[in-house]
Amino acid sequence: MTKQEALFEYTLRAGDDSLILGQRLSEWCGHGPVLEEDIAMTNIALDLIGQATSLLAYAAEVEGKDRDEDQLAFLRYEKEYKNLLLVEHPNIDFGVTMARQFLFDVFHYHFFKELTQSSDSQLAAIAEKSLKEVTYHVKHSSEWIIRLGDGTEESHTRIQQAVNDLWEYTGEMFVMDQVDEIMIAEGVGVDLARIKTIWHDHVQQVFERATLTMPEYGYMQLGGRQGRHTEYMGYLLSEMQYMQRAYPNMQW
Amino acid sequence: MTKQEALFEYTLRAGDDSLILGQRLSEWCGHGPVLEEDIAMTNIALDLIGQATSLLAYAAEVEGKDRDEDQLAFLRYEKEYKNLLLVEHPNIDFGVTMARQFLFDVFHYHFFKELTQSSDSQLAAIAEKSLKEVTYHVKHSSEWIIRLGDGTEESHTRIQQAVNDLWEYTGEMFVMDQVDEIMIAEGVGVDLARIKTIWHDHVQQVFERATLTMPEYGYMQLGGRQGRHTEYMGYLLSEMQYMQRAYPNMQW
Amino acid sequence: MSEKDSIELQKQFQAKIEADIKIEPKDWMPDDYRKTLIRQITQHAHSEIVGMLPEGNWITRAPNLRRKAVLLAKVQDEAGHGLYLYSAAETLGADREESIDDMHTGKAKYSSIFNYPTLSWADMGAIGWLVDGAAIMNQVPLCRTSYGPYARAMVRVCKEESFHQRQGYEIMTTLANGTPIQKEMAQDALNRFWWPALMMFGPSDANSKHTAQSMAWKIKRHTNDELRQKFVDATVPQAHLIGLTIPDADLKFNEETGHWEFGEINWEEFYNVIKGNGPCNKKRIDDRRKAKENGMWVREAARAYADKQKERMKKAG
Amino acid sequence: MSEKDSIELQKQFQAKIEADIKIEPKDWMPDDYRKTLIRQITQHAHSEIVGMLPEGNWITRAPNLRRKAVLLAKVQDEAGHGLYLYSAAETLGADREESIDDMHTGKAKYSSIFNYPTLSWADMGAIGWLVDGAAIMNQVPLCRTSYGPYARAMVRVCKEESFHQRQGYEIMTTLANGTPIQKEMAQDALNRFWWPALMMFGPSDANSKHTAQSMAWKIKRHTNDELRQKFVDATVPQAHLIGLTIPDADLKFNEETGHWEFGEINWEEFYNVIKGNGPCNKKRIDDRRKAKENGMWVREAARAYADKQKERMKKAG
Repeated sequence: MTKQEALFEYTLRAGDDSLILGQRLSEWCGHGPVLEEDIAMTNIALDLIGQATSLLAYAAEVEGKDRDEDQLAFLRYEKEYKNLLLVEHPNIDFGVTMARQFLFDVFHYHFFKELTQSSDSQLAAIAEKSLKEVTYHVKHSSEWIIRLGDGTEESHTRIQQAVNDLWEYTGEMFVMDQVDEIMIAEGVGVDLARIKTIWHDHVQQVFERATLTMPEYGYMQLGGRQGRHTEYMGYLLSEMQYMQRAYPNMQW
Repeated sequence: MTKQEALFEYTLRAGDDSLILGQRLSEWCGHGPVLEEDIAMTNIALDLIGQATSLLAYAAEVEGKDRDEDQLAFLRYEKEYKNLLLVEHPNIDFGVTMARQFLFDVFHYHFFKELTQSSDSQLAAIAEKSLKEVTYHVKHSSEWIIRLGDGTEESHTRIQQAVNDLWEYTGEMFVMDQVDEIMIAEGVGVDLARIKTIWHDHVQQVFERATLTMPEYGYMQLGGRQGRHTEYMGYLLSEMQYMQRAYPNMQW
Repeated sequence: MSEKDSIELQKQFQAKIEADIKIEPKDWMPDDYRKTLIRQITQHAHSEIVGMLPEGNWITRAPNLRRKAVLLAKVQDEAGHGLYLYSAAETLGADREESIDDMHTGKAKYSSIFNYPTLSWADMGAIGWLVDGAAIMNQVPLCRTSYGPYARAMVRVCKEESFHQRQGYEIMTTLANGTPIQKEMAQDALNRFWWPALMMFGPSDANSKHTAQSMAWKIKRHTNDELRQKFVDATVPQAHLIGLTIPDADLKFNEETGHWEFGEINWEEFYNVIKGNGPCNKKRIDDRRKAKENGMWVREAARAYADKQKERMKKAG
Repeated sequence: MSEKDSIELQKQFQAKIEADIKIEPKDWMPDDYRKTLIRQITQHAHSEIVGMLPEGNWITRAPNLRRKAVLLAKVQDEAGHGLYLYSAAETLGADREESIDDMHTGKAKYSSIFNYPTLSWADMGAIGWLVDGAAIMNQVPLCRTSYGPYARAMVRVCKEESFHQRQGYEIMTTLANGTPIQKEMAQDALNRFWWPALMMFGPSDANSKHTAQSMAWKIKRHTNDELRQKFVDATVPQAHLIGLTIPDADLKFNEETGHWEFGEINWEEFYNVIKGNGPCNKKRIDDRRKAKENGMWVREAARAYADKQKERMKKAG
């Protein structure tokens, strides 16, 4: 694998995380539990779609095959999407949505924080801009984890269950392969092993304030980074890609 | 409008009713309230997809534009589908599904019964075959309407509500336009005005046994026959068409 | 309060109105003025909130990343408008949750335009161009409405709406200049939204029961028919510019008056949709009600947590 | 019953088994035989029911009308198999709803293969070809199993399964002969389902705790490893025939034995999926449990109606 190939893949993965989570969040639009949350979730979705746009545009540039960010976002087959399984998980309810968001936001925050130090100036610049956004995302989802965890008995039970159910998808955030190794060696990428510890402590701190129990580290589901997704992904894509698939080669 | 155009449109409408209702029913697969119902609903879906196949194949033949039944089923734009709004209504729960099924089945039964007399031998043959299937469909859904209506207090409330909610979509079954007029004049089509009375009496009889109240005839939603659908239709199509859209011009 | 005092207050109030001095929350105001304002402002707020749904319907299917982002931003703005407007209504003593419940039970209205479905991507263009366009015609005069908080909210709302209107027109322009299938999509959206947009200005003046009093109070500053004409005059040339046809066989330009004369509005449809028979009335209210019900446990948790925190603060001294 | 009688019955029972005379529901049978059968038959029934989900996942997205119909028919058959099998288990005194609850709580198992996701249309081919293929290898001998109702149910099941297997292989053949992207889709499905299909035969004989007793009772008639080898020998040439590659670097044909030798199975994965850690364990059980919960009011209504009808009959008398 060349450096260029690794950089393409690396950027794609980050872009797909933002894209797919942004897509999921935007399903909430107009259905939030309170108007302020409709605004907040839409805002976060907007940030994520913005990040996806920058990252996929850069990935397309690195690839050099004359594709653009929209072709990457809308015209790949399922196997070619490289996002974490966590972010494609369906919304289910506000508790699951916030648990998914929080577990990912903490990762996203520390990932981008490290990435601002990247030797790749484009990635560093995208990370710099994204970090500001993600700082707000973590704050927002942490507050909800605390509110729901330390709220009513019902909300405590529901958010604890949501965290337990999603836990098996968190391990994938820290798995490194050849792509990561090349990127780290080049000073471009982030050492996920280091982030794992930081993530753990950060999550634990919030859980403590939320009176939530940290689940045990059991078997972890993998596959997203290799394009092996959950059964939810196909439905998400058929909806997201519909216009580009049904009306090919048009400007919008 | 030529006779051929009217016949195409007429056959398409009937084909789309079966196709879209078959698609909706098949979403239940593996999620029914009891195993016997999983079998029954899958069976009915299968009948409907079979009818759609015959009708769309015939429509394609009448059209003479070198399209086949699969192209008609999977590669039209939303505006070009001519099914009743009723059949695209989402499943919601078993009550809504059975209410939708029953209201349509009674129509379908009397429609095909009349259509067996069509001067168009192909339509008459399809109607003959379909009538046998639809006879079972009406029996099945009528029994459920009665069971749910005359079952528990909860089931009575739920099925009555489902009927009330869907009622505004029943008027469309009996609206006739130029297509119907040409087809009736040619001895091909069915006089929907006559079916309307028969439908009403049939539905009322079952509702009486089910201890359900016949809703009042108020404002009726129209549009399906002109290709103006509900907001549910786009999602149904993006899922149903996905393979044909994402992998164009392939054999499966 | 004596009758004399009341007459005096009434006089002072009307004098302020005449002098274009804004009425503020703490000022005395006639009960009917307050009620009329609460009705109008919450109705407007409900419209913003319900209005998120038809557009929200296309966010997950937006055809490219830029359009997806712009649509998200637009819907977010609408939620924001809902917030300012509920806040403005609260300065008059209205309760947000009660007002929302009134909408869910059908006691309070929202703009009927949102009871039409969004059936294609072009509808995102048509809504921005026509619906926001019509809304601006209605709302720009409200920036000078007599009640201060409402007028100030409207300044912000109008600024954003006119941005949305331009974005909508730009979507339509792109489609109209696109492939034949895209142009047809745009025309179809215009066909479906044109008449409902004209209906947004409300019944014709002859049948408008609130207009006279609202104009005397300077809550309203133009009649429905005046605004409707203004909208038609502004919009018809925009359609022509991008090669779309207004779906009105009677439409013609009157050289003398300088106005576009248009055909008869189908008022039966208008009243039908208001009465609840539009294609999406039930769906819209169901969706909003379900959002409220599904969010109940979340709001309860937030309240319980806030109470606990207050208690802890108190204990901590 | 005296100890002597019991020994006598036991002897008669074993004699029937030896003579290949079927055991019928009213015959005496050892408790452990009954329990083993109930466990095995309900597990098989659960597998049919859970097995509807991964395939049901592609019905709404089947690429053409014929494939949609065939897939619907297949899933309907599976529900039917579930029904016969629960009925066979009921002849042994098992309760269908209790058995189902046992599966929902994890007390009873179903075939682990269904804990893998179906990620592309080709998976409908792979499941038919490999999963039904492996199932047939397991099940054909069960048509001669010692318990009558089970053996008879299996005759019908096997006939339909072998039809499904051919349909699955035909899907794979079509894809393998299709465009490069279709061939890749087929290969990817084979890659994902090959090893899980081999695991369907259960642990290797050395580690199989039930095999010896089940074989003595003629419930089971071949060991896991025998059946697995038979499956590999049958399937490898089928893959080669359509130009697909078995994802096993160690695979090679042994000219002497006439068997295809294959690589080491990842038993860690096998036990992990059984323990509940497969990609879809949670989803499958959640889906089934939700179906049961959401159907509660329907089943209650059906029961209430049936009771009323009985009452009415009695009165009419």
